Parts: sequence; C-alpha cells; structure tokens
Amino acid sequence: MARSGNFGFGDDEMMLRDSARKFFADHCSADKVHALVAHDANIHRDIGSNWDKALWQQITGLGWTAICVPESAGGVGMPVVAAVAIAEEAGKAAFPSPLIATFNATFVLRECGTDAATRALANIASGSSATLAMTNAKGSWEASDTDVRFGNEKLNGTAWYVQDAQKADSIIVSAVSADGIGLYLVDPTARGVEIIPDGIIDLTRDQAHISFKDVDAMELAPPGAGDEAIRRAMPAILCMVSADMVGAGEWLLQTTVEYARTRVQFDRPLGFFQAVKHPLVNVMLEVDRAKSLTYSAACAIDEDPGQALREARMAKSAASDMAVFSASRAVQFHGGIGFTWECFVHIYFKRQMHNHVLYGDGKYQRTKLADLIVGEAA
Amino acid sequence: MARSGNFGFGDDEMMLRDSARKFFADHCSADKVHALVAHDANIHRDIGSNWDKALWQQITGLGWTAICVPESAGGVGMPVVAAVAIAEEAGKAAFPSPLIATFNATFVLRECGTDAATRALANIASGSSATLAMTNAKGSWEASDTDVRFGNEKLNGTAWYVQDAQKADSIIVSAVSADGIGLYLVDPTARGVEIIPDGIIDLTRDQAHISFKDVDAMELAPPGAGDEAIRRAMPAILCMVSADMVGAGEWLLQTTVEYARTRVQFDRPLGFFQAVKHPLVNVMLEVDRAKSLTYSAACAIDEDPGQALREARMAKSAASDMAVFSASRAVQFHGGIGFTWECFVHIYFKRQMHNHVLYGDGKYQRTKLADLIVGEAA
Amino acid sequence: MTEAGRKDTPEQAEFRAHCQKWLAENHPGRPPVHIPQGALELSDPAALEWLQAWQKAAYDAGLVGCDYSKDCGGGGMTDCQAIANQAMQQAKTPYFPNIIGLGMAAPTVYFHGQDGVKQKLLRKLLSGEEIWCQGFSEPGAGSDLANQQTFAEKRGDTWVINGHKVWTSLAHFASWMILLCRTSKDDKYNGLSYFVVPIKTALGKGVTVRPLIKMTGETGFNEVIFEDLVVEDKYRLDEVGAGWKVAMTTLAHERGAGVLVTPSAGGMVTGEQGRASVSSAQGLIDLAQQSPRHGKRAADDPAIRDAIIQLMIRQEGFRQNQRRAGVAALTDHPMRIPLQFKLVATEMNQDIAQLAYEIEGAASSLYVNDPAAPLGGQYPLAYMNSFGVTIAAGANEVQRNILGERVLGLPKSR
Amino acid sequence: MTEAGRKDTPEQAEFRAHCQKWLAENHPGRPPVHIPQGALELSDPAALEWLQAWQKAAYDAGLVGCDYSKDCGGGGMTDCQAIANQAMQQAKTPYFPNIIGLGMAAPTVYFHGQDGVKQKLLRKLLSGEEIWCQGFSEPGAGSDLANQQTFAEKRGDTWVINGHKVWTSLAHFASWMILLCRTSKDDKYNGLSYFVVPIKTALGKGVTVRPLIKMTGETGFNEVIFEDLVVEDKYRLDEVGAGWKVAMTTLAHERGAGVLVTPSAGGMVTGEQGRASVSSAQGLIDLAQQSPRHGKRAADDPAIRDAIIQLMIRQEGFRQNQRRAGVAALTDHPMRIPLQFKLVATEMNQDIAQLAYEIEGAASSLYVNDPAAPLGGQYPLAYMNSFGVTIAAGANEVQRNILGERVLGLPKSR
Repeated sequence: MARSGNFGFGDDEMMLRDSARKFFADHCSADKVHALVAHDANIHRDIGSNWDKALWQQITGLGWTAICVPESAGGVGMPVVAAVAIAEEAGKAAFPSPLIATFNATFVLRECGTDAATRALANIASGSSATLAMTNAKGSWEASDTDVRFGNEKLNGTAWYVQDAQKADSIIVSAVSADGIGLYLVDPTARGVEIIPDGIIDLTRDQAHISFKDVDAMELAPPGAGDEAIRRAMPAILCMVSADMVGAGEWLLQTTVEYARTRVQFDRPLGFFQAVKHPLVNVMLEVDRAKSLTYSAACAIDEDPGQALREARMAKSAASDMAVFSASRAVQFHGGIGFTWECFVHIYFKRQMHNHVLYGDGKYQRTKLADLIVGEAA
Repeated sequence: MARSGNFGFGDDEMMLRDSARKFFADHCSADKVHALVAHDANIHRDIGSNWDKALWQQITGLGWTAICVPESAGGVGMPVVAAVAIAEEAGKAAFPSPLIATFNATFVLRECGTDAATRALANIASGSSATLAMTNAKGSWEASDTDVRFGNEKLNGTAWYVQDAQKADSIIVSAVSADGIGLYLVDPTARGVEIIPDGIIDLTRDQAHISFKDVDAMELAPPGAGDEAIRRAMPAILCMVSADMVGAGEWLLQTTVEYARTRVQFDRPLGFFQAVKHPLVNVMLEVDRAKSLTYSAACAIDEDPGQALREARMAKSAASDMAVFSASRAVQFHGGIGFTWECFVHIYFKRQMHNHVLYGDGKYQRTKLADLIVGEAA
Repeated sequence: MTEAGRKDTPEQAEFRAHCQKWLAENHPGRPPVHIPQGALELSDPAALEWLQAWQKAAYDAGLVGCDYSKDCGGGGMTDCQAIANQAMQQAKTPYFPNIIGLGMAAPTVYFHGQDGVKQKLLRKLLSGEEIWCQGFSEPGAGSDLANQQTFAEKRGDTWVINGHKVWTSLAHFASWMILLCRTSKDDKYNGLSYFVVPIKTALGKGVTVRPLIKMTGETGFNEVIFEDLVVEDKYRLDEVGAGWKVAMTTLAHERGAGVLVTPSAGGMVTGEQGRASVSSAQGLIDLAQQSPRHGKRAADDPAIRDAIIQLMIRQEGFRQNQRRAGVAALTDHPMRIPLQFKLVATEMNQDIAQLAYEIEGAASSLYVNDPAAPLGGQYPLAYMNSFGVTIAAGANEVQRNILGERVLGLPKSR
Repeated sequence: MTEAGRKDTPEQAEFRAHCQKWLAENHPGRPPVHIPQGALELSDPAALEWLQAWQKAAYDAGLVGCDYSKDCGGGGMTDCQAIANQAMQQAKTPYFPNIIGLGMAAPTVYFHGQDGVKQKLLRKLLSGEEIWCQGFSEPGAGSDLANQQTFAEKRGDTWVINGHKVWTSLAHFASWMILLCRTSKDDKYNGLSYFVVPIKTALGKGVTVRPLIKMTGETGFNEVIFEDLVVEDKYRLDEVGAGWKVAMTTLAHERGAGVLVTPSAGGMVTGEQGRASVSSAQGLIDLAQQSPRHGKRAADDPAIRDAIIQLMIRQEGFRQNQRRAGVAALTDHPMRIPLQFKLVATEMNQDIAQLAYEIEGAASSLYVNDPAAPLGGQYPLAYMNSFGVTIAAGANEVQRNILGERVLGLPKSR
C-alpha cells in the first residue's frame, strides 16, 4: 500500500511539533521537573503524585489532547503521527502528566463505536483526562486478561498497573462477564472505587491499582467487543510509549554528549576517547532506528492498517532496548555526578526503565512478532 | 564434591602440555600450515584432505593419543584434562589431523565396556586413529539419532558430518535396530563402505558422509547401550572441541594484538585506539572465560561426574561464542590484509566457524542447559 | 513498501511512468551465466558483458544519469534518478556492473573535472561501456586515507606517476581509475592531488594489474602498480593540492551523503532463484523454515526466532531511516542519518550472514564447492565477503569517529 | 563447589579446621536490624554496630588479618586469610563493615606506613572498631586519579591540608581516611603524596563531612571538605612525592591483584530470607519461577531462559577464572586474570540486575517503598547501585585500558 514519504507529517503536524517543543522548553525545563518531582529523595518517602496541574490545563487549553479525537466527537481528527510528535516532545521533557494515558484512552474509545464512547471522546476533546484500567494482577497486556468482573450492572474486582490514575478525570475499565470483555467508563470519585497508589521508581508519573466494589459503570463497549477495541488500539498505544522513549533517549544522548564535550579527564575531553564516543554513536543509531520505526508505525495506522501492529511492535522493541541502553550509558559516562540525586539524568533513567516494560519489553514484542512473521512455532 | 584447585593439572599434565606446545611450535608453525592446506585458493577446487601424515605419526609415536586410553587397554589412563591440554595446543596450531576425532572416539569407547571396545582402545593406544559416525542427515547431535540401520549382522544407511573421515584408520558407527542404538567398528576400506568427502570451508580438517551397504561390522556396544555410551562421552567430546577453540582463540588474540602494536594508521599504532584496544580486551575476557570453563568441565568428568555435562555445555557455549567473536575481530582489525588469502588469519577464522557449530552452537547448548538448570518449560 | 506517495513534480510523474513502461517491456530476464552477489565480486567476463549490455540498455532508455547534464551524456533532468532507481528496484532488475564509476567516479569527475574531459569520459561511464576503478587504498594507507605514498611528479605539462595501490576492485576490467596521490611531501593533506588515469590502454606501459585473492578464495580485487605512468595534466581534477577536498566528494557520494543520487539498479535474485537475497533478513526466515538445525526445524527454535526478528527490526529501521532522511524537518542534522548508512548496512549484512551459520547448523560447514551446501553455500560466502565492506571505504571504526565528530560534535580522537 | 582439594600446608590444614569449628559455634545468626546489600550502603548506625560486633568477634578468633604480622595486630601466619575467607563464605556469615579499611587501607598502611603508626592503627582497623574511608576522588579527579587538587602544605613538621573529596563511602562513620593529595604543583605524578588523616576526631576542626544522595535516594557516600586540617608528619605514607606509587598498592589490592588477600566474609543472605543474593544469576531463576511476566511464568519464556543461562555461564566462568588464577602454570601473565575481576564482576552484576526488570515485567516498576514490590524492590535498587561500581575505582573504560596496556602490551590510549 502506498505510504507518505513524510510519514504523514504535514504542515499542521510540524507546526504542532514545533509549538510543543517550544512550550516544553519554556515551561518544563529539566531543572523545573527536578524541583517538581525530586524534592524528596527519601527512599521510603510517602507514595504520591507530583505534577503541575496548571501546566496540564494550559496544554488541554491548547487543545493538544483533542488532536486525535474524531471531528465527529468535537476533536481535530489529526492522524496518529500528530500525537506521536507531542508524545516525543513530552518524553524529551520528562513531562509529568496524564498526557500519554489520555491519548491511549482516546485510541481505545475511537474503536468502541458507541454513543457513550463518543460522549467520552467529547469530554477529552474539551479538556478532561482519562486512563486505561485493563491490566490484571499478573501484569498481562493481553486485551482478554482482566481481574475485573461485570455483573448486575456493577463492576467488581481490581485493575492493576493503571498509569497516572491519580491524575485522570475518568477511568476506562476492561471487565469480563459471561458474554466476554466489555469496556466501562468509571468516575474515580464514584462510590466503591478505591485508587491505591503504587510506590514506583519513575518520579515523573504515578501508577496505581484500583479496586472496584459494586461500582456503577457506563458501558462504552458491550461485552464481547471490548477486547477487540483494545486490540485495534494497541498499535497506537505502543507508538505513544515508544515516542516517549524516543524523546527521552534524544535528551539523554544530547545531555551526555554535551557533558562528554566539556568534562576533561586525562587532559582530554571525555568525548576524545572512543570508549565514550563510539557507544554514544551507538546510542544515536538506536535512537534514530526507534524514531523512524515509531513514525512508520504511526503512519501505518492511518495509511496501511494491516501493517500497523507489526510495525508498532517493531517500534516498541527497538525503543525499549534503546531506552535501557541510552539510560545506562548516560549514567555511566556522567561518572560519579550521574550517580547522584542532584543530577537530572536519573529522572530520565527511571522514566526509560518504566516505559521499556510498559505494554511489553523488547523480548516480549519479538516473541509476538515471531508468531506474526515467522508463524507459530511447531 | 571437592575439586582440585588446579583442575587436575598435575606435573605430568603440565609436562605434556609444554612438550605439545614446543612440538607444534617446532613443526607446525602458521606458515607451514598455510603452505600445507592453502596452496590451492580456487573456490571451486577439488575436495580433498591436506595433512602431514608423517607429523601425525610422530605424535602417535609420542603416545599422545594413548593418554586417555585406560591402562587396562594398554594406555596411560590420564585424566581428560590431559587431552584438553593437547587439544588446546593443537587448536593454537590449527593442526590438521585426526587428533580430536581420535580422542572423541576414545571417550566413547571407554564407555562401551566390551572386550571389542577394549581391543579398539588398544589399537588407538598403539597409534591407530579413529572417528565417530553418529550424526544423521539433519545434523542432529542427539545420541539417539542416526540414519544407519543394523540388521542381519549388516550395516546399511548413511552417516553424516563425520569429522576427518579420510584420515581415520577406523570408524565407530552408531546404528539403530529393533533393540535400540548400538555401536559398531568399521574398517573404512571394507566392502560396501563409501566415504564421500564434503566440500567444507575449514581448510584444516576434512569431513565426509559415509554410506554403508551391507557392511560387516563388529559390535562395540550392543543395541540399546550405544546411545548411553555416547551420552556419557559427550562432556569429554564437548571439552575437546572447546579446547580446540580456546587454543585458536588465543592465537587469534595474540596475532591481532601483535598487528595492532605494529601497524600504524593516523600516525598511531592501531592499538592506541580504544575502538581496537577495548574489543581486543573483550576477546581476551571471552577466551579466558571459555578456557577456565573448559578446564573445569574436563576436571569434573574425573572428579565430579554429576556436574560434567552441565559444565561442558557451559564451556561449549562460551567457547563457541568466543570462537565467532575472536575470528571476526581478528579479520576486522587486520584490515585489508586480514581479508586476503595470503594472511594466516582466515585459516583460524574458518576453523573457529567450523568448531562453533560442531556438536551444537552456543544457543543450542543454552537451550539444553535451561532444561537442565531451570527445568523443562511448561 | 513504495515511497510513491511522496509528491512527484509533473516532470517526475511523467518520468516515473516512462521508467515503469520501459522496464515492463525491456527487463533483461534471467541471466544466461552465473551472476555473483555483487559487482565487486565480478570475475567472469561473460557475466560482466551481460551486465554491461543491461546497463547500456538502461542508459539508452534514460534511466542512468538522469540528473547529469546533457553535454556529459546525462538526461539533464532534476531529482529523477531516485525515481528511476525505485522503478528498477520494483522491477527487480540486475545490478549495474560499473558500480564504482556510477557511485564514486561520476560525481567526482562531474564536479571537479576539467571541461572537455568530463564530456569525453562521463558518457561511456554512465553507459557502462567503460568500467572504472578506484585508486585510494595503499599498503600504508587504509583507513588513514591521507597517508598516500603514490607520487605524481610534474614534468613539463604532464605528470609521471609511481606507486602501489591495493584492494582495487574491478581493476582487471577497468578502462579508467580515479586516483588519489601525493604531489608534495611537505603537507599530509594539502600535498594530495586527484587524477583520472587510464588503466586498460596503459597496461604494460606503466601500469601493472595483479589479482589479489580474498579469504573466500575468490579474486575480484587487485593491486595496481604504477611505474613512470605518464598522464596529461588535463586529467587532473581540481587544483594541485586539492586532492583531499576532491576525495571528500567521492566519499560523500559513496556514503550516500552526496549531492547526486547514485544510479542503482537491483532487486533481481542472483544465485538461488525465487528467494530473498543473502543480505535480507527475510531470507533468514526462508532459510530457517528449510533448515533442520541440529535435527529440529530452525524456524521453531525460539532463540533463532528472536535473533531473526532482531535483524528484521534493524532492517526495517534502516529502511525507515532512509525514508526519514528524505524529510529535512524530521532530522535534526542533515548528515545524521546519511552518514549512518554505510556503517549500519554493512554491520547488519554481516550479522545476517553470521546468523545463517547457526540456522544451518552442521550444514554451515559446507562451501560452494559442495553440492549439498544450503543455497549453494552463499551464506558463509556472504559472511566472509561482508568483512570486505566493514573494513573498506573507511573501516567502521572510522565511520563511528566521523559520526561522533561531525554529527555529535565530539572532539577528534587523534 | 569447594577449592578445598588444593593442598593445604599443615599450618593451613590446622587453621582451616579451627575456622570451621569456630564458625560452627559462633555464627552471629540472623541480624536484628535490616542489613543493606553491601557495606558501602550502610547508613543505619544500628546495622553498623551489629556488623562491627561480628567483625570484632571474627578478629578475636583470628579469622581477620591472619597474614598480617603480630605486632600490627595480625595473626602472623602465611597464606591463611584465603582459608578463613573460604570458611566464612561456606558458613554464610555476614560481611565485614570495615570493607575499605580491610581491602585498601590495611595493605597500604602495612607496606608504606611508618613504624609506630602501623602498630597503632592496624589493630583497630582489623578488629573493625575503627572504620576507614578513602579520599581519592575529587570533583576534577574521577578516573583521572592523578589530577588531585587537594593540597598538603608542609609547615614545620606538620602538614596543613585543604581541599575537597567526593564519593567517599562510609566517611560519616569513619575514624580515619587514606588520603591521596598534592604536595607539589610542578609534577602531575611525582607531586602527589599519601597520608592517613583523622576524620571523626577532627570533625569541626578542619574536617566537614556532608552526605551525598545517590540516584537511588540512599545516602551512604559523602563529600569531605578539608579546611586547614593539621596532620602530623608521621601519618605520611612513604616518601613525599611517592603518593602515586603508594596509591598503586591501594588499587592493586582493591582490584584483587595485591600481595595480601583481603579478609572478606559473606554469603549470608541479606534482605529476603533464604534466597540467593541479587548479584547471583541463580537468584534470577528463583525470581523467574515466581514472576508472572506479562501474564506468563517468566521461567517458561525461552528468551528469558536463554538470557539467564548466559549470565549463569558468565558467573561460572568468573568463578573458574578465580580458580585458575591460583595456578601460575595455567595463566600466561600473572595479572591477566586478577586485573579482570573488577571489570567482569561489576558488569555481570549490572546485567543480572538489569535482566530482573524483564523477568519481573510490569512489577519491575515497583520500588522498595511499595509493599507489593517483588523481593522488596531489591533488583531495581541493585541495578541502580551497580553503576556506583562500574563507575568507581577507575571506571570500567579505564579498566579496559589497564588490561589492554599492562596485559596485552598495547600502547597507552592518551
């Protein structure tokens, strides 16, 4: 199938990307993020959620969360690459927010095709945030695995590994009933909903498991249709997380390169030594590979859907491995400084390590790809 | 179980190792090997076997092939590490001979426990060579897989990937009958035996598939006992091939280091550049790891048999991966020179690539190890 | 996947149609002789002749050198070569034999050659009637290109050349060579000059070509010895002492980072019919599906599956990098991706061929002279030949320096 | 597997029996407080106190410093420390808290200290009653150790020290520091001298200790500022200007390549009871068997199994290298294996902890402050802390230089 040479990055997408880049440079520099999320180093600190809600409201005000909402639901109806562009810049800024969660919720809602889903999309278009509760206690990313049950119009059970749950205005819950998996909209403040925050390593987001006790819920996708909606949204979800890692990887690369240019050891800048220079080049190769694969996968979602899942898993695999590599080399080459809490590097290090397992690490993606491409093993 | 701190390398083994080192230095220098095996570069050359039989006879005269033959069969009855020491030196010299094949045959014969096997061992002790014909057309290393059948006192079928078949004085054939796998001694010149040489890449050995048509054979292990004999001998067999790769790896390392010390580019010796120095250090790390694991596995065969297979597979996995790495870095760092036929490096490169798949490459060994150590996967 | 979505200009659209139509009617079909994996491995004159005929036909049809000016035998068009290349790839044509001429000599002569000489030489270069080779490497000048010892001495208005070049692919077929050499011993870089010199017509008259044998046992590259070869001054490219600058033009185009797109055909399966080439990860899947690795089908082995998929991802990443390199706004530094091509492609091809050993298992021991060798022993052959490329044209260690220094702005490592 | 088979001398045999008997009767048992993964992470005084009591008991029993001379508080024996270490490992004892004292300070003071000082300081070092720290690293002197800026100025027969040290583990508990500093600005290497200086008794009198916070959120190392600290000349080790030579003794012992075997206990499981430590590949198997990785048991995932086995092979290789290093005739170069220990061990531990993320799957996001974190979040913690070791004591990039230069004989890279 024909594909855009520019991955579908038209003038609008480019403008959006540039304005996001400027916005984060102006309002979300690394020192600001550090002050916001790293003020308490205590390893046994209370579990909380550090973010700048006012900044988030500016962003929703700018309409960024509406870009992938269909026009029919009051959104802008831009292609997925537009969201990729923003997610990449958000990752570069290690931006703490429900941005990715809301995009992911958007992509799932787009696949539900119910009026309720359209109304939920409209809320997102008008600035409300959302997140997905679709993972079971075993941390399975399979659309068909959930520990939440739906019966007698009520939700019961627990959803795990819910991203930025404490920031989200609404929760999209995957629940199973006799007729299969359905999707349901839940108000976090509703009776019977308990959000139990996890103590996570990543300082730039929150994560929680959510227990539901006889919770009223609005049906977004009927039983039997929910898992399919998640499956169809999965390529876009994988693209969002990959784009976040690509942005963070570029930050780690440039920051470490800058340090290697200036830090002198043995009367030479660090970057003189090929033991530093060549691994940094390898980081660049991996960042570029992950970036191009992410763009291509996002482009495929709109232009060549049959290839989208395959390309998105390739992108996530490349991005996950790059995330670990870029993070580890950044700390290593920053030396003692990079090992300290005051240095900004660990903030990106932890975000990368969190993202690399989210929705499956590289090995997981490649196992899935082997089944897709080579065929099930005998 | 208690193990010797010196892996069982006593004074006798050390003396043997030193005399082997001297012998190969005197009689089997790289230029001699090159002249012997690389005189015809033509890629479509006739398939043959280039070796110095007189040199081989000196070695059998020195009794090296008798060292692991039990004293009861007229041998020296030394531990497996003694054979490892010689195999390592032979690998360092890329020595073309049936040495490894004969050692491997010896280890299988030791496990047969029949008078016929004892007589065959006695022949080896007195200087005759042998090789194993135990692999099927699919190249399976499983003791239970063979394409040769035994029936009405005759052998029929074909054995594949027989090492140094054109050099061996006798062939030990694994064949299946109604009662299971048995082992049989065959005279290569006997009626019905056809040795069809393979065109292989490695210039320092020969390989063949052997077809048997109603061949008379002497039973070494009765049906049902043959595969077990091979299984018990497998740790020693893996140690032989690993030791060969360790020796060749050390040669590749030292030869490349020497080149990097002297070759000047950009007004610096190559070895100044960390892009050359650090990979060479990594080669050294891999050689040392493979070497110690090989010694340990060989020691375990005599001192802690329950651990032998596990350690031998670890050794073969480490040695196989090291073989590929040491060969590829040697060619790369020798630059254009290393890419030519005149340079000695390709002789070792090809021997390493041959050995690394023989009896299973690293991935194969690790799959087996996972079943041994982690347990069969659900 | 096609890049056709990229907007064509009217000229380009018309040209694309022309290419597709011509190729549909004029594909040369299956070769009557064995064609090696790449032009640099050419040793059989019959194979060369067949490929030259194909290049000439494509040239006459306007598919080669489209972006070169008409007076130099080009098509005088703009940004059309890439379109012809796409069309030829899709049509799975044979490759062009004059690979060094098209990829390195042509742009260099075009941008630095003297008037008259360009017009005289480029036409037969583009048509493939005259094969070109490259005289850069010397025994003492491998990756350290500037360390040239071959010397050109000015005598009157001619130059007398003495020296020794090595690893010169195709020299045994070449009519011309692009030659980097020294015209002054005082300055390492500014002491270099750049010439085009005759080979075929000068054999025995100052030029000797000797084949070098590769570790594979193949010939295909050579050493070239110059003894008092006399060359007219008009064959000098650019100024005396500007050799390094000119060489950079050559290398930029070799690395796919040049101004002009190199005419390149290909996609036709050489060797085994109907299967992906040995440099494609897809080929490993076919191989794994037919390889009884150590007794079990390699395609069922999870470790093999993971390794193949890793390579497929690298390959797809390479393809998508090429796509992104075409969109300025999606690349921070214009040379960041193009300068990766040689490094990434050559290491990927090396790893693909290396994995084939583990897929083939015991059968990987068999070479091209064994009838039972999987795919005629092409993979081990490709693995060994892959070092020719990771070493040549600035070993990949040097490529990493270039990327670290030019793109990342790190200090020089020497 | 035990190395006991190595022939013991009568003295060694008797001592081995003594160690085993004493340990059987005097193992300290399970700690009443949380003990961190390593001594360098010690921050809780109660944990330190408990470990000091253990070291003191082991010292009094003759298991610490056996090979040091009696006048310095040692056991006056020969080649017995290795035996005590083996016995303690087998008995799975806690580690010793005075790790820098035992591993680096003790041999340095022993070989270079002035008479009187050695005798005064070593006894309480070996017993663990006085904790030691190391003052090598500075903001501008990381891997480039010789770039020391801390200056010691001779005033009469005392020295006045000013400067700034960083990454000094245990300084907040230390009574003494081994200090490398500059006594002359004229010569980079010969301008260095080496002292032992008081910390605890000098706090507020020329010495300030400030905790530095690691990326993990833990404290455990510090910066130490010297402002006109006055030190008697007897605390100088070796000659003025011989600091670099003395530092080499320190580093050789740190890298396990020194003359004296470092007293080292360990093997006791800290943190989760009854499981292998986070630095053992065996531990990954236990982890994989209980981890529902992305919904499926990690131990059943072939990619995970292969990765775990690769690490088990590296770990077994490391163990067997240690064994081979003890047999001179089986090593071509005496330092070839010992100089690999730090590099190989630290990278292996880093890779072990990193693989744990993929084994744990989604649960790897949970930290030590989450009750549901697998094994209390020890693996992510260990992964982050692993960089402390790949960076410290000569970053591993420097370790590779050392191996390439000292063992392989390649030219220096600077």
